[in-house]
Amino acid sequence: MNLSVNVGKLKLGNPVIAASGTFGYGEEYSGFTDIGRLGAVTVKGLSLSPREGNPPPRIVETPAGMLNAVGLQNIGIDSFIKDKLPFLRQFETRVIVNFFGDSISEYAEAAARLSSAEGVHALEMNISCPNKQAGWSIFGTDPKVTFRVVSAVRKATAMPLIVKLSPNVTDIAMMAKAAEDAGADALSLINTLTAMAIDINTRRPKLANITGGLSGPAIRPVAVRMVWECYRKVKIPLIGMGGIMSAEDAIEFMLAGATAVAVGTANFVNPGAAVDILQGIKTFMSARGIRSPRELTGAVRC
Amino acid sequence: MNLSVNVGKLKLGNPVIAASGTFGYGEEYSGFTDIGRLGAVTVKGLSLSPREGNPPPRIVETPAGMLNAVGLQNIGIDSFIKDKLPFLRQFETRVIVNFFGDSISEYAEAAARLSSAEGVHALEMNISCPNKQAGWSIFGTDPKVTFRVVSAVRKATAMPLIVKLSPNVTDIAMMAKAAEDAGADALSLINTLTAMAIDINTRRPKLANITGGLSGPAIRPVAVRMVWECYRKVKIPLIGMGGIMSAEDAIEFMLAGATAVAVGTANFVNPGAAVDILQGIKTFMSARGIRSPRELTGAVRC
Amino acid sequence: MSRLFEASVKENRRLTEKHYLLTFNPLKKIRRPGPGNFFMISAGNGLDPLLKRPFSLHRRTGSGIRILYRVTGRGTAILSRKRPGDVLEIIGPLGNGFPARRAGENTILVAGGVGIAPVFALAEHLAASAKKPVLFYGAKTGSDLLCIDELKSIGIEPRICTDTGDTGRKGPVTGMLREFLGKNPSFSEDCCIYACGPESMLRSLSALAGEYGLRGYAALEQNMACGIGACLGCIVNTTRGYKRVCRDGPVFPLNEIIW
Amino acid sequence: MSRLFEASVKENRRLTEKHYLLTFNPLKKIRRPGPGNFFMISAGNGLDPLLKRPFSLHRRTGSGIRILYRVTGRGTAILSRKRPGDVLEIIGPLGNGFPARRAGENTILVAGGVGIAPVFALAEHLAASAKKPVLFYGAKTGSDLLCIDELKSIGIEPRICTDTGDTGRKGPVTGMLREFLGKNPSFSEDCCIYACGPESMLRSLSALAGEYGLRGYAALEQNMACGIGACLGCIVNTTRGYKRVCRDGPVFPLNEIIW
Ligand SMILES: Cc1cc2nc3c(=O)[nH]c(=O)nc-3n(C[C@H](O)[C@H](O)[C@H](O)COP(=O)(O)OP(=O)(O)OC[C@H]3O[C@@H](n4cnc5c(N)ncnc54)[C@H](O)[C@@H]3O)c2cc1C
Ligand SMILES: Cc1cc2nc3c(=O)[nH]c(=O)nc-3n(C[C@H](O)[C@H](O)[C@H](O)COP(=O)(O)OP(=O)(O)OC[C@H]3O[C@@H](n4cnc5c(N)ncnc54)[C@H](O)[C@@H]3O)c2cc1C
Ligand SMILES: Cc1cc2nc3c(=O)[nH]c(=O)nc-3n(C[C@H](O)[C@H](O)[C@H](O)COP(=O)(O)O)c2cc1C
Ligand SMILES: Cc1cc2nc3c(=O)[nH]c(=O)nc-3n(C[C@H](O)[C@H](O)[C@H](O)COP(=O)(O)O)c2cc1C
Ligand code: FES
Ligand code: FES
Repeated sequence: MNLSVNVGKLKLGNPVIAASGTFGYGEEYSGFTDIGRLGAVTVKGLSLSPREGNPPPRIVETPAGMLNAVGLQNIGIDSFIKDKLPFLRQFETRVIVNFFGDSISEYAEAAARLSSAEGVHALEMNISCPNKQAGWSIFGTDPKVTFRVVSAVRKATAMPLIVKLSPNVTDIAMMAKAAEDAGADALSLINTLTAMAIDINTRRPKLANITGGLSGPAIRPVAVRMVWECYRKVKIPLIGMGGIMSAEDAIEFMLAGATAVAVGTANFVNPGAAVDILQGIKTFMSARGIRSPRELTGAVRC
Repeated sequence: MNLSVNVGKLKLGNPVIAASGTFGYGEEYSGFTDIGRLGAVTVKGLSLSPREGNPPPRIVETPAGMLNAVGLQNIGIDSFIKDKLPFLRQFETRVIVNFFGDSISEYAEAAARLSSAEGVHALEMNISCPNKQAGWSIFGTDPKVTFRVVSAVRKATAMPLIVKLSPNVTDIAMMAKAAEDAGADALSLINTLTAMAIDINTRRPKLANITGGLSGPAIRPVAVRMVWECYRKVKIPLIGMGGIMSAEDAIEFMLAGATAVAVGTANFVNPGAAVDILQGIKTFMSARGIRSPRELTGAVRC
Repeated sequence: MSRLFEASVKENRRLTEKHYLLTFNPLKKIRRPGPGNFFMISAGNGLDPLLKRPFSLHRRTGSGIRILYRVTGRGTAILSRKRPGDVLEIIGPLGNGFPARRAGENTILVAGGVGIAPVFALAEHLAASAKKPVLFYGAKTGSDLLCIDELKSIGIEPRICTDTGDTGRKGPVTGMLREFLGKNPSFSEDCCIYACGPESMLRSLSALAGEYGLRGYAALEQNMACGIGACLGCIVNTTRGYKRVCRDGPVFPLNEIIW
Repeated sequence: MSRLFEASVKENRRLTEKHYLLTFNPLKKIRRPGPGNFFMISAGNGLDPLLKRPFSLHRRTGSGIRILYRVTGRGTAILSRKRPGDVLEIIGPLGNGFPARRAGENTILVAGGVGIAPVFALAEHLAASAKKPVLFYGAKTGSDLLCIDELKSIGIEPRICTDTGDTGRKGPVTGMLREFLGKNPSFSEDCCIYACGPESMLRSLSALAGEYGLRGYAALEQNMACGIGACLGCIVNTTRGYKRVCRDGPVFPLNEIIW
């Protein structure tokens, strides 16, 4: 059985990735799971300069899910390269760097800066974070703007470029097409759904930021649908995510059209979740004589 | 304590409504709960002629939610008026008729036909059902088309007109505004999120229709956010729904901006859910000296 | 008025690797369930699983109401972990149930797999009568056969077949029934079939009944949300159009079902 | 390597209307937890609740590891229904724990409400030493006071106050501490405070410590998802910027916390 998959130009030893923002900079999990076994680790979204993020409370549980409004807190690209990347270089695991900017030029500059760092294997552009500040959430909701920002980043880097889409749109496939047309090598979907919870006793939003992003199993059926819609619209490979808790869930995404899958919220419930899921995929494949994950991609029979 | 609320021109004895498609034509529940205690019953979506709906399987459970692809099966407006309405007329409960059409003229004709029926107190236009056939899902996702279809129905009826919005859009508040501008008296939100589930053993979609609508507690945080966004954008009253399982959930929607709430999927879990929720709201209000549900509407402190 | 009630688990006995027999006692007075009726039972006590699951009446005994179930997924797995004293939330009894047979008519009962659950209820109901039913019972292997002793204790000697042939005849239950009908032409002259089992079995049973011109009924299954006819989720296609398994059924005339 | 383990519930004893004492035995060898460490414990065994909940080490005894918890919501309500033999999924021990005190230093312990859970662990740890800690313990009413006998059995006589005054002094625990500091200037000269309790208590304790120039530490709480420093969900604002309660804490120097 050969587990390797190609996410565009990015070659992975296996299709299981840790999702951005749920796996820290990788080192946080090193005492808890075998990072080296994962196909890739996607680090917490980075920006040119460090960000403080939102005040607490930043997270709250909801039915079969959670809201987060971390607000893109990060240590900045330079510290990441200096302090965090060396740790990640010791593993076979590929390193995908999730990043964002406040303007098109910031996006391009961030991509350029990351491209020269040793040990970064792919870039994942977050144009979809719902914790909007500076009104930039438009990057992920208007296909014309998406095309422009992705084109600019494409010019700034020769690295495998993954564009991470927002699910908070009317037509996800149209957004996918815009990113593909602008030169993306692959797409990640989905990011979180914008959501809100209110404490009825205090009458205050449960998150200091008022709204946050919904992740976890609650959103899985929406995510699977979006992967399926995009698979039929674009040719570039898809990384599926949204509520994957088990190997079965991961396989569901592959059948819908995902070449690889990312595990997010499940890491919080079980720091070994991603490795367990990989193991479960292997078991599933060998029980059925499936020789490559590629046989599963898009294999849903409609 | 006075529980009555005004949803535009529609006066309700209390703010708890049974959601369309989850309460049949009312009579299905008559052996299970006291329909007469509800503020209103919204009946299953009707069209000019009867519809067969989608083949089975039509429903499947997902984490804290369910998908349905009933496909708007209904007995048609004429049978409804003849066979179902007389039963509903015996209660104090207001009757809201959910309806849809395949074209603007069908919408208008359906509204006109229903307006003359004795015992119908309000119309709820479904422009948002994701089980799209005949490509008409556009009615609920393009604000210009929404404006046109709502305007046409507005001209066809003098009844309280509620427009039920789809959550599968980039900007729900813009859709709300379009419906308000076209003359809607109130808005219902949200309908189900388009979603999909795949059986990994058969590799087939779990629903015959491939995709379906996600309802239940899983979607509540998205629904609350949308009610809150619309409340800040439009002046007409909102009926909040999406995953309400308890009085606490209902109050959360009211704090976000809902004048009344509708109970959907919860009815399946407990046929007495809507009445229990009404009772819980009363208990909550009296414990805190709240004299009218209106004190709760939009009272979230951001 | 409501048919929603709580019940306390009396016993939850494992019968085979996958099958359990659960006895519950309603904590309030409920309507009397009959053969072919079912209950919507909550396996969890929170949001996971969210919806109740349908289970047929298997037996009414002095110690409570019994269901017989097979663990197939999440809900039944959680149900299998219930212990005596645990409380279940239940809606029921629901559904039309098996119709009464005509006076003097012979009865053939056909059960496939866990379909024995409601068929047993009917067998017990009919066992006391003058014309004892003949029961055909098919399963995957001998170890999947359930309630054989109970059937005997109510005076019914099941005619058994299995896919593997390790117990009883090898082959489908309809094959055995076809042979029986061939050998007993007088029995089949005035005779009605009642069946429950997997779709493939019911489908060939329909064909067989058609061939021999026999009346018959099958208890069907379909994913359900409400169980009371409101959601339109549990549709089956019939000669009279789409019907709701939960409210118009679960028992339908064999010749009306469109497979 | 993983600090994820299963544990079997040994006892889950109700202490008051809202408080429970749960003893568990890890099913594999785990790291030794110390005072101020915590565990992320799954209350359900499915998706409801989804995330684990943090609970401090309360006591290590021969019969297992103990947590002392208050039922505040869904997760703790489900936890309170666990019975002996039930299996919990747990991550831990986690967090920095209370720092060791300096040689010869006096110790003041301050607990508010269920904050006694980790404070007791520290008290037990320090009780054997030459310089016994002085423990101030505030609660809403007398019936909310926990482990008074256990405290006495380790040789610690708690100084108690309640909001209602029905047991001990009436008023906030910081009031009692202020009086003590005033009366015992020599004690407070070389002294360190360790505290856990509601934010309002810790806030005034910070102010008091500042006033008297005392060093001190507080174990903080914040909603958590991962418990291991990855999600950045459990932030507290400090003089050194935002810090993660789960990984950089939960114990922070009082003078660094920005309230
Ligand atoms: C009227 C009726 C009577 C039944 N009586 C019995 C009985 O006596 N004994 C018995 O073992 N089984 C019976 N069943 C089947 C039983 O309801 C399903 O096996 C059970 O719902 C599976 O639940 P799960 O959570 O374990 O499975 P899931 O993990 O949800 O899914 C496993 C399979 O069960 C089916 N399923 C899921 N949800 C439902 C649902 N709400 N209703 C029906 N099927 C569903 C799915 O199609 C799927 O293939 C009956 C079904 C019906 C409709
Ligand atoms: C390091 C640490 C140690 C703790 N030690 C103890 C202890 O020893 N004994 C004790 O009784 N309590 C302790 N707590 C608090 C305990 O974790 C919460 O009371 C518990 O999570 C509430 O869960 P719930 O599901 O019952 O409540 P919910 O219904 O989820 O909510 C009730 C309240 O609990 C808070 N809460 C919800 N989820 C979390 C979460 N994941 N983490 C923290 N708070 C949350 C919410 O803000 C809410 O106000 C500790 C908290 C932390 C951070
Ligand atoms: C706490 C948290 C932080 C996240 N931070 C980021 C981020 O920085 N960049 C990003 O692109 N996605 C971020 N995400 C989104 C996840 O990568 C993932 O797309 C989403 O959570 C859905 O997957 P899941 O349901 O498996 O968690 C974050 C999610 C969570 C829960
Ligand atoms: C089985 C089912 C059928 C539905 N049918 C309709 C319908 O005919 N018309 C409509 O406007 N909404 C329909 N809905 C949507 C509900 O009215 C409601 O908006 C949605 O389910 C969210 O609420 P809930 O989470 O409380 O169920 C249906 C929902 C379900 C689950
Ligand atoms: S299960 Fe709802 S109509 Fe049958
Ligand atoms: S709980 Fe995730 S960083 Fe602290």
